Amino acid sequence: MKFRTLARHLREGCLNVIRNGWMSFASASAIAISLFVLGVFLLLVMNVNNLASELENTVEIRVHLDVVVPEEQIASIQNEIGKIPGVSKITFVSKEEGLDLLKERLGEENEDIIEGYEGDQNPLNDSFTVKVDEPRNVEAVAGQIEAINSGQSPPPIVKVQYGEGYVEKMFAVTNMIRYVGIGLVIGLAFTAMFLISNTIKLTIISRRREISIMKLVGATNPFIRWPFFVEGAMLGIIGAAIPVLVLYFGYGAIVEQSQVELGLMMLQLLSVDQIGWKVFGSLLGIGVLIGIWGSMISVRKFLKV
Amino acid sequence: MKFRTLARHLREGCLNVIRNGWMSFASASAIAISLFVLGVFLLLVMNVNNLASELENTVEIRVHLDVVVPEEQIASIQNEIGKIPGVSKITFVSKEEGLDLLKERLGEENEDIIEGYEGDQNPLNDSFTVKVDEPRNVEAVAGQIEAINSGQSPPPIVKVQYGEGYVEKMFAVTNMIRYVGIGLVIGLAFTAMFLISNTIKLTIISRRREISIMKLVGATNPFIRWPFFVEGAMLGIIGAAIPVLVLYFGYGAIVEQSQVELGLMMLQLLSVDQIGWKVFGSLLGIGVLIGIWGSMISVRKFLKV
Amino acid sequence: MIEMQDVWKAYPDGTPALREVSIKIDRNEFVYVVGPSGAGKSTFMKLIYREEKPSKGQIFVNGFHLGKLKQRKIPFVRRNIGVIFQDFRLLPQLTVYENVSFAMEVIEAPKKQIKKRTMEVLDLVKLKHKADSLPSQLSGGEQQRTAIARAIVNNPSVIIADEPTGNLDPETSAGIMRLLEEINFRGTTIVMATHNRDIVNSMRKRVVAIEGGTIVRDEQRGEYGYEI
Amino acid sequence: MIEMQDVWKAYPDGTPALREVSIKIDRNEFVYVVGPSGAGKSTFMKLIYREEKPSKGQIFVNGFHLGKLKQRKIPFVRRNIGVIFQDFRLLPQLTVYENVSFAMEVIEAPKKQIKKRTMEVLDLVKLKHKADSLPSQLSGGEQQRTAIARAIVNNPSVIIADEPTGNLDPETSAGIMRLLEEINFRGTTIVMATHNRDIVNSMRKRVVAIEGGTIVRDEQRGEYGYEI
Ligand SMILES: Nc1ncnc2c1ncn2[C@@H]1O[C@H](COP(=O)(O)OP(=O)(O)OP(=O)(O)O)[C@@H](O)[C@H]1O
Ligand SMILES: Nc1ncnc2c1ncn2[C@@H]1O[C@H](COP(=O)(O)OP(=O)(O)OP(=O)(O)O)[C@@H](O)[C@H]1O
Ligand SMILES: [Mg+2]
Ligand SMILES: [Mg+2]
Repeated sequence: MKFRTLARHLREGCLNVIRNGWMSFASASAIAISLFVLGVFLLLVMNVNNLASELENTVEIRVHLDVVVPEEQIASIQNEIGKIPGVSKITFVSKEEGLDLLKERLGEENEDIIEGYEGDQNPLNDSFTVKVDEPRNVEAVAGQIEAINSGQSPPPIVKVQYGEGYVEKMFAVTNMIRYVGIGLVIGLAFTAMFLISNTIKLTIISRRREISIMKLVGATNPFIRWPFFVEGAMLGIIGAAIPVLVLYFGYGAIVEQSQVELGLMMLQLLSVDQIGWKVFGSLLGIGVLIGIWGSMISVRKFLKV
Repeated sequence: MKFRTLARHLREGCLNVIRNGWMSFASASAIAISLFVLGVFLLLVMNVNNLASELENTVEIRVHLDVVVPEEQIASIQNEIGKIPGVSKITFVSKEEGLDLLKERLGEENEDIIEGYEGDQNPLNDSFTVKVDEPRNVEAVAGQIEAINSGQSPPPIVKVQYGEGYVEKMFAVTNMIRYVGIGLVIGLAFTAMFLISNTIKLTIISRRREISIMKLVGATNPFIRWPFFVEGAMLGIIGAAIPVLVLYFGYGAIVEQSQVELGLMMLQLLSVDQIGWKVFGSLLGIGVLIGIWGSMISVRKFLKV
Repeated sequence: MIEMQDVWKAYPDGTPALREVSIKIDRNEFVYVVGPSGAGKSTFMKLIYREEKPSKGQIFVNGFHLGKLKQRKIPFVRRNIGVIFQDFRLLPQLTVYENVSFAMEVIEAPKKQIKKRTMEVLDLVKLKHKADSLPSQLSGGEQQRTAIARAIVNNPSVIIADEPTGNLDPETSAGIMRLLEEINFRGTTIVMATHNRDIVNSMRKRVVAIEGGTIVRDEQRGEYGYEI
Repeated sequence: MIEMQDVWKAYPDGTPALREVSIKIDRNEFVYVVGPSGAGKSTFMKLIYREEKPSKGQIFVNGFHLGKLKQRKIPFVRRNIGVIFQDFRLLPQLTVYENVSFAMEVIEAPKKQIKKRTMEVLDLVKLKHKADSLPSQLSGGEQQRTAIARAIVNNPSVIIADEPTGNLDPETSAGIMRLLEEINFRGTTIVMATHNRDIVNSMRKRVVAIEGGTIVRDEQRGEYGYEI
């Protein structure tokens, strides 16, 4: 293709966007509104998934030591636990600290129950709080920690707890949230693609006659296709830029606005930086690709003249 | 309008659906897919709202009585609380039952702390657990319960607790869930309406010339409008029936399938009966109305010839 | 029957199409409108059935003052005017039969009568065998004859024919002209734009010549008049 | 140059349009195709530029065997054929200038040449002043002349003209005929369907008469031949 022909196609493609004013508007706004909805859900699902992950990260293993375990052994056990793959953090909780935590859990209302347990009267044992890299591995890690007991007598570790039952239930819920979220986004993406290409098809079907005239005048298929290609890309860019800008600034504003309110609930939205250009870039990309793809498949139908 | 003309319009409207084969398909499928997405979210949001309500219903007021309160007075206090408007259920929790509950809350791990508190050693007081009709009224009801003390000495009620702080936080979360849910559904409904009417407009704009020819042959506006009206309604019915059927049977299947799995998590989806024909009926209604409305506004544009 | 008083027409893009046109066409007249391409013949005729509005001046048709007519009343004026459009304007999704019967459905004629009259008219233009074809399946001349059939089916009091024989061979043209003459004879006013010298010169009628948007000649029993 | 060997054509709906057509048209010939409405003239011409495929038989154009031609090659055959369509087929969104220059852009002509040649051709059909109008803003005859301009702009080796003067007054028609004659004189083959007796009889050329889908007459320097 000669350069001047390419230039012509670019010019014609852009001109066609203007010439088909109403139709272009319909296509671009279908792209814009579909991608906007998709974007909103993408942000929503990402935030919900993030919350789910934060929830999962609260999972920890409590390792209760026997009262009789001497301090040196405590250090060696801590060392051994630290060597288990997947363990990310170990915190030693002395029995005094344990009592304080218990007090907190009981609340004002019942805290007089444990009155008089301070100092030597403390019935609790020392313990470790172990965090794992990957919450899903918590069971395996707990098993390995228990294995430290083997061959030692008396066994220094009295009990290894990680909220059995509760943890599985939580994972089931967070998994469900994730699957539903991903399912919704994928479903919406396909819906958006269908609706957009449907709209583009409709605008092009009304130009079927035009295409056949071009062919009868001696235009080759690529010659006819190129301006449609450019037109589709233009519509995609216009249609995708609007929701991307609205979401970028709108989401930024929401994050800022809700910081105080949500902060009270210990929640936090993902920042615009965390969402990053991945999301906005892919929306833009999807828009342009569907624009081009929609035009191309629709035009192809009418090229067989 | 003569009856035979009405019959003609009905026939023409239906025939037009067939005559415009491809265009009708595009419109009907835009309606179908938009309403399907809307329906999925409607069901999702209704279920989430239901969960939120169930969560709210866990809110209760604990009324701790002084140890010295005699049994007759306990009954009269219970009576008085029962008279407070908004109270739906009062349960008396004796100090023995209170101890059992506390044991449960502490868990195996720490339950030895309260060993030896059984019987006369029980440091807890008797209490009432009060449920309210409307969880949001919990603060007001709690206030009224406290007011029972006034004028009595010693005051028989030691403390009225309803999870201050926690309850407000929970309401903030459930409210947010509700608002986000309703916002999404309303937003989606508008999006669906826009996309559908956009598509219908496109199919009708390509018939602009036809409409102008009809006018030039002496057709009145109602004469032209009627078949479009019928056509729009037909497309709406076809387009809405599909997602309604899919959702009806699909959701029913999901409810059944997930009963066991979700039951383990103490969750439950709303049954098809609970969702009821409100949802499916309104989807069908929306479809038909948008079909008609989309046709009408698009046709009107071209009637000024 | 048809009267224009100092009518001017400029299209929205500024093109002047008609100027200072005043004419009176009586009931039952047969008028040829002739003139070079782009002279304003079609515009002149579009003003009569109100496809276009004049920029200035008054137009009366069948006693209606078009300028003062409510939008809602326009269809009823048009129902008394049968138009053969230069570009046919057939409804592309309807068959030949449906295109013609459509004009009768519009006036809510009884079904039986529609069927009878439509077939009758299709027979007149020799298109009975194409009744179930779509316009896209017709030859140029067949499309034109469908347009003619539609224009005459309701027995309108005025027929506006814009180049009704442009795509017809002389023999078929002669048949159509005989048909129009007969319709005229039975009381219908006919205004017909044409480039066909033979027709004008052999069937002498009133001739109105338009050039550059204005009437330059108006004679009874005139002839085509432009020599090559 | 153009050759048909026992060509038959039936449309998908079963309408028989051509049967047993065999003809040879040499380089630089000028052929009138005449016949009644619906005889098959347009179909005959559509076969040449391959808008329609024959149901049976061989067609050769400019040395290409159309039946054996790959889909991809068709545009290149069409580029040597200028077609004036009976229904004009102008691109509705392009101006008169753009409609004509489009045919040159298709063959990737240099920009400057496009501009020069397009204006030249618009001048030949007397439409320079309408260069920036859209087809919907033109009179019937102006649309037809735009179609003529587009057909000749690339100096094709064959011109297929389907009723090119149907919407033109005799004077403009004569101008167009002089133009076509000159183009023919410079070496272009012309195949023209027409109903215009005057033109055929005054500019004597080869006449092919089609009736009921078959060639019933083929004479050099013939005349229109149908008497009213
Ligand atoms: N819709 C329009 N917008 C702008 N200009 C127009 C429009 N329609 C017609 N014209 C212009 O008005 C003038 C008269 O057009 P009109 O169609 O009345 O001519 P005509 O006498 O019917 O010609 P023909 O014999 O070629 O059909 C022409 O110059 C034409 O270009
Ligand atoms: N696409 C089509 N589908 C079916 N039948 C068709 C189609 N096109 C044309 N015909 C039929 O084929 C026959 C020949 O048509 P054609 O257009 O070749 O006639 P023509 O000689 O050009 O007539 P005219 O002078 O009226 O233009 C006609 O009977 C017509 O109805
Ligand atoms: Mg005209
Ligand atoms: Mg033809």
